[in-house]
Amino acid sequence: MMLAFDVLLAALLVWIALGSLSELKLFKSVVMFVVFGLFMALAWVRLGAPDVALAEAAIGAGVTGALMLDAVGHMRERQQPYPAATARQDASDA
Amino acid sequence: MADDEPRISYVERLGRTSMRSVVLVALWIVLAEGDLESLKVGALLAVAAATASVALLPGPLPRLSAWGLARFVAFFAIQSFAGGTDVALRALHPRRPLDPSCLWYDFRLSGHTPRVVFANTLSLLPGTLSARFDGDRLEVHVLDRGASTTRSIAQVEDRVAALFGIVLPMSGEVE
Amino acid sequence: MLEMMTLVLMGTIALAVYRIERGPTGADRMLSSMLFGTSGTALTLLLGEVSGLHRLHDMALVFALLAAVTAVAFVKRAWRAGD
Amino acid sequence: MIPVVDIASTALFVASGFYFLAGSVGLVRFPDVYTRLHALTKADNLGLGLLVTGLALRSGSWYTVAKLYAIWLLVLFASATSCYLVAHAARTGGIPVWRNERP
Repeated sequence: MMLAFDVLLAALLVWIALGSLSELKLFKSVVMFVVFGLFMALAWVRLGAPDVALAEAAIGAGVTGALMLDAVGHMRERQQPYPAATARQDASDA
Repeated sequence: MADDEPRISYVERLGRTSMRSVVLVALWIVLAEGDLESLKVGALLAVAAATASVALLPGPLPRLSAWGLARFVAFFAIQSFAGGTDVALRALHPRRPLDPSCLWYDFRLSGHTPRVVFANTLSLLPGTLSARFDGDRLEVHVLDRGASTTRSIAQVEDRVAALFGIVLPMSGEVE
Repeated sequence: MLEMMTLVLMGTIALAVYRIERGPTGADRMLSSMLFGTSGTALTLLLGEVSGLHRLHDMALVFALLAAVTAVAFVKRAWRAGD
Repeated sequence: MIPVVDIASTALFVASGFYFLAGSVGLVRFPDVYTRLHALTKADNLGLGLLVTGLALRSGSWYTVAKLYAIWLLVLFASATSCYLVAHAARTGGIPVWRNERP
């Protein structure tokens, strides 16, 4: 039974990795990357390395994912002015 | 936000720090699954975290009423069952019966923390999802317009108020 | 039984990956990655039970926290309507 | 293991699997962001709660039970908060609410 789980996990990992790399929309690519980190963590668990899994989940998926989302936001800000809705929200935050 | 907080004396600061340290040490014991050996590190970290928490949030934390908490937990358990079953049946139903819309709900609760708890609870209960705050109103996305929604939202608000030991005025605009 | 459950959870996650593929908006993608907060936590707890590793409970905590962190990063930074 | 506990935890696992599956089916079938958020928050959190209860029945120590429920509480809080954040972002970003056109 766990063999079926492992095969499914490996197949999904490959699918997500391809989805992350072969994507033109940056945002979607980043979300796929975060999901890939989570799956990689599960794979480390199955490989018997829970400490590596913890590090992968925290650093690989969490921190890197948040930094990449931030980077995507900055790149958009450079390219175009903010749309009205977001600008208003920022003004109320300040 | 930090400017609005009242200035507190050193005695109060010490009292609050030690209170929160005790709570955090208990949390550490739970997280370490009873491993008292690790408490050497844990106690130190708990005191550091409590100091940081008093520095960031010097005001008194809102008090919970024990009876309100017990009733709230029971209410929450039953209602989240109802909510999960409701949404699961709608998802699996072949015709996908949905009739969503948005409505504005006027807070009767006051205070920051009770309102946040109320909005978060609402998101976890059947058919409602808090979408945004606007002054004293909350926009709620409902899954089914036909259900008597305003009444059930008001009921949730009553329970949250009881949790904090607040007595609410009667709602004037129940449909 | 526990092994069956891990397979079911994998299936739910596969459905969420499909939702990320389809979109259509950024918010849809974000909420499917939120699903990994809950399903990932559940799956980690289950794997911990299957393999008898109680240390995995800590990893479940990390999953739960990180879902919130990415959601905040998304809302504060990367969000733009109609994407 | 006591058979009653075994049967009860198995029943809880089956129920939690049902809710997880239903939540994901909702995620795929529902028409817009808000309804999908409904499916996600309610069904998945209930599923996790049932799973945690099942695991708690099997675990031998009270500390583990407390830790499992602490994890569930954290997930509840995190998912309610991030659900609000996404709904707020979608609403202020102008994603329209899907309306049922059929009578």
